[in-house]
Amino acid sequence: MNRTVRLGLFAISAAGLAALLFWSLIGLPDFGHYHWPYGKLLNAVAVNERHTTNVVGVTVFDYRGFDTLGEEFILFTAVVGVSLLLRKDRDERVLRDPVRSDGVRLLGMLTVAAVLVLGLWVVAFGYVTPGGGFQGGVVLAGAFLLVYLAGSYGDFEALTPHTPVEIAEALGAGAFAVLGFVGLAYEGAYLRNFLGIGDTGTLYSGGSVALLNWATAIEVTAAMVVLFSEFLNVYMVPVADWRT
Amino acid sequence: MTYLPYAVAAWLFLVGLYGVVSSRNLIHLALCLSVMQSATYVLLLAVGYKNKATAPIFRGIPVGHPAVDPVVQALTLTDIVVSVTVVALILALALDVHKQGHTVDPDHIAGMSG
Amino acid sequence: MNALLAFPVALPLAGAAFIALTDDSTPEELKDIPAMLVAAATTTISTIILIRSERVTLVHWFGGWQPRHGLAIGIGFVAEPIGAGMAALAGLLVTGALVFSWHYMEEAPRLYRVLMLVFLGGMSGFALSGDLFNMFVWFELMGVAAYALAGYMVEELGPLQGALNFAITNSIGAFMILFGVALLYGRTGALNLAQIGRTLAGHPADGLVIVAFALLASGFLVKSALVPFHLWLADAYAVAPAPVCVVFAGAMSEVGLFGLARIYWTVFEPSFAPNASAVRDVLLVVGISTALVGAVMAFLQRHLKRLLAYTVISHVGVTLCGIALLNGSGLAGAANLVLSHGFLKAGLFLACGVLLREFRGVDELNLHGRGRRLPVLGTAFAVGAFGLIGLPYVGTFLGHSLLDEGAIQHGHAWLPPLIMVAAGVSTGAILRAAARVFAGWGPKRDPLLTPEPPEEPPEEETNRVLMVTVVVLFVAVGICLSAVPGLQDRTEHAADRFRDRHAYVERTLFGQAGTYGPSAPVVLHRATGASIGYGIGATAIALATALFGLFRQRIPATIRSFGTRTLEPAVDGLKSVHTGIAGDYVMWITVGTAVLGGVWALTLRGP
Amino acid sequence: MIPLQVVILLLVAAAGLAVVLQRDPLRQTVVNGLYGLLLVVLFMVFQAPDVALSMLAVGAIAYPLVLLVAIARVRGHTDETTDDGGGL
Repeated sequence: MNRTVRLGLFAISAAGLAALLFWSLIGLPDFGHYHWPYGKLLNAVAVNERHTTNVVGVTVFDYRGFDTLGEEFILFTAVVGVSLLLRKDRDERVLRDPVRSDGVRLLGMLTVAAVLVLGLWVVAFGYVTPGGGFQGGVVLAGAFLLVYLAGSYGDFEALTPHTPVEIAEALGAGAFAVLGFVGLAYEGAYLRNFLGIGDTGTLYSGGSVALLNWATAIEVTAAMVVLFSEFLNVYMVPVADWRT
Repeated sequence: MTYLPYAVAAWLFLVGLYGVVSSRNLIHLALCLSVMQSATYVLLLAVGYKNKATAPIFRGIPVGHPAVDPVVQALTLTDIVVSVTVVALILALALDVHKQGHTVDPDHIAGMSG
Repeated sequence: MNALLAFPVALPLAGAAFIALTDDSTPEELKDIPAMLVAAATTTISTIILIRSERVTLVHWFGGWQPRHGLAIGIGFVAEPIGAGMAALAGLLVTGALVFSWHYMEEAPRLYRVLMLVFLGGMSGFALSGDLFNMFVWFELMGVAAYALAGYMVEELGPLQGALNFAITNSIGAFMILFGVALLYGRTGALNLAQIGRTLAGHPADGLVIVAFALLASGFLVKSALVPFHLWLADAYAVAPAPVCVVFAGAMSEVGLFGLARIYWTVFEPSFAPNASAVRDVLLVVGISTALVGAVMAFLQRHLKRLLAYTVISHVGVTLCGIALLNGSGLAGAANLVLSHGFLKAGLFLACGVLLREFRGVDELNLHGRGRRLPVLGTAFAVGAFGLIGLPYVGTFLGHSLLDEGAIQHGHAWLPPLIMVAAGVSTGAILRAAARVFAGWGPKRDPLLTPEPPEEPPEEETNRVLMVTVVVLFVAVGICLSAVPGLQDRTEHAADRFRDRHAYVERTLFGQAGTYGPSAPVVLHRATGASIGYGIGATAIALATALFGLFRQRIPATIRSFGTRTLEPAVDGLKSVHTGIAGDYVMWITVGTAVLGGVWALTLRGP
Repeated sequence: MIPLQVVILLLVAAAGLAVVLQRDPLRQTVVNGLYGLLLVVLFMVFQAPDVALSMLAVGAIAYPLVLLVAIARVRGHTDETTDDGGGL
């Protein structure tokens, strides 16, 4: 089968698929007219029931927290998978690791510090204002990446030694699952809140949402750092060694 | 105009699908998959949108003020994570394929057929 | 609250994290044990859930978020016997695979164990979940683990290509599912299956409902590899490590069909009830074409794992026929087929794993006669193959006979003979390979069979006795299933409950627990004449196919050349579709989805 | 629907097409970054700041890194036979 046949058959069937998709979409309510009870109910009760002000955050970590358990493990598994696929031959060397000038390094360090603070802030207030463990986690991992960009690969590797980061990743993911069991043990339902829900709109709200949020942040940060370091590792192998 | 967001979602889905079918480079293909997946973000957020409503974050806004659906936003967050993982896995596979087969053209990976 | 329901997912996931944490510090000889224990414990719990669910449907609301006035606000697991059985089967296969792979995986064994446990968690979650988006999450988790497992041998191009094709096609299937989920959410504002079905009920099916069903069905059919969505499967299964194939073939493929059945009976059944025959006919055509195409393609392979992969496609096609009948007998037949196929194919794939270790390859022609020194393995392999045919009271017989019964009772008498042919030809292909490898029959060359690049297994001391024992156990269990007294009544009962949408809604949203009477009588029903006939017919076809494959050359030359002239174009055409190129596969997925949706658009509308 | 939403939606649609049609991976990465930013804006006007933040983090940090590494590794080593237009 050559490309012409493939693209021809695709054109015909994609036209059919397009017609079907558009036919289905006119069956949706007009845009801007969401009127279902599910979202309305959560918007109405979540703040009272959990004292958090970000209903998306509390949906992610409480009402539909079980989806998030799956999500955490999707990320965890993908990183394990990438580690498996990009596992190195023992004899591959690391090459070309230019060290940046002192000025760049200083500027870099300041930026790293700023991004770290930003990341922590995004995590911490995740269930009060927009943000949360996932978003903040990616930002935090970005701070470590900056170490490579402004410093060197050696700095990045020294700051994120593989084993401890992998341990942190497994701990974060595992903690989410274990917190679920704590809810089961104390309150009779997996992932059920087992802490006081605190004062509305403060960091002391949401009960175990806060713990799940931080577990997620640790998992995501570590997972992203492992992901970056696996890819950077590939990048650092000399071309001659890469092509077998 | 009230169906434009849905139409954009269908458009992104089909455009991404075309990209996957016609791709000559696995890196390109991975991004086409992410365009396809972004169709679902647009669709999900569009079906949960309410005119003249705020984000479902009640900080400085009284509970009871009209807000858009928080559920679709939670779903989209999960969806984005899935998208990152799919791209990362396909790129990792593409790197391995390149290492062993010296090509990233999905039409030219000389493996198995029949 | 049934706290037990959280465990089949949470336990393997927590276990995976635990192993990722501790594996490096575990003494070498103990490293295999934690994963096995976690898998075994998960299996035990799933089995307890299965047994309990026979009396009453079990429900667990995560986070304790019970429905309010019939409105689901959280995520619930709903366990009835078929879903719980699916989870238990997945657990058993993963446990068996982990036992088999004791010292089998020399590279990155830690990651392998972590991935297998996550894979198990994903499958269990999918089988038990009562929430459409949550099903998608577990579907993706399962997929992500599976892509990486398929590409395990990163030093060879074949596995990488297989894994890529697998990842690309299945991701697109998942996007279709998610698009369908978003459509249904826009229509009903709900993600809980019972809630969606309840909201849709009473309205005639329109474009949105039909297309949502077509997208969801296509997504699940990609995962289960039905024609024309099947092309990726052989590439991926042929090259995955044998213990991984066990779980792929025995559980993952079937999980897609389970998803299709689940959403049909909880969500779409009331909308489509007036035109149910349209759903039935389309799925029957898909199922039987898959069964036949898979069988013929299996016959054309010489790479044993690829051959088995095509028989998996064929079997999935037969199983879909059972579901597609949309009646109790058919569904019960499908459930029994999943069970018996699962064990038998697990045995066969693991036998390939042993061959790979002993002879550094699984090419049928290269192995010609070399299997003679493994008589136990050879016997198990042949017996396992016979179990797949449907001989009276052996192996898959119960599934086949229930399916035949469901077809004949509802006016589809044309179906059983075709299934007989598919089962016969696919088994014939396995028997041919068994005779060639373990008995040295037939010639050492066969230009008909597709050549494959060689596979390079890692060199490692393995425990052959243990491996063969696992093979024998799997085959033995699979063979005996049809003779288990009471299994037929129990699965029929379970199938009726699976299809009872009203009871499902009452139980899930309103907590109305219907208890189900004392367990069905523990008796073994007499086989009907028709099913015995089909079983014997399939056996005859299988033997004829195997002998034809081995001894074609002895057919008089005139007949042979006539046969070659007529069949060769068809065979070449069929082979040429299986290109190994992801772009082609995705094009066929588009074609399949457009055709399914188009046909249903014309036939499912209106009351 | 407000005009801003219409404009952003049309831009997203166009950028999605551009990502697919840009066959050079390095340029595609740039276009994809732009597409990601447009999605961020779209999510903001859809009143989904959480999702926008998530997309921003992913689009600004995660995607570029993995893509650039992959491109750097693959560049210049690809078989020169890729433009023969078929013949499978």
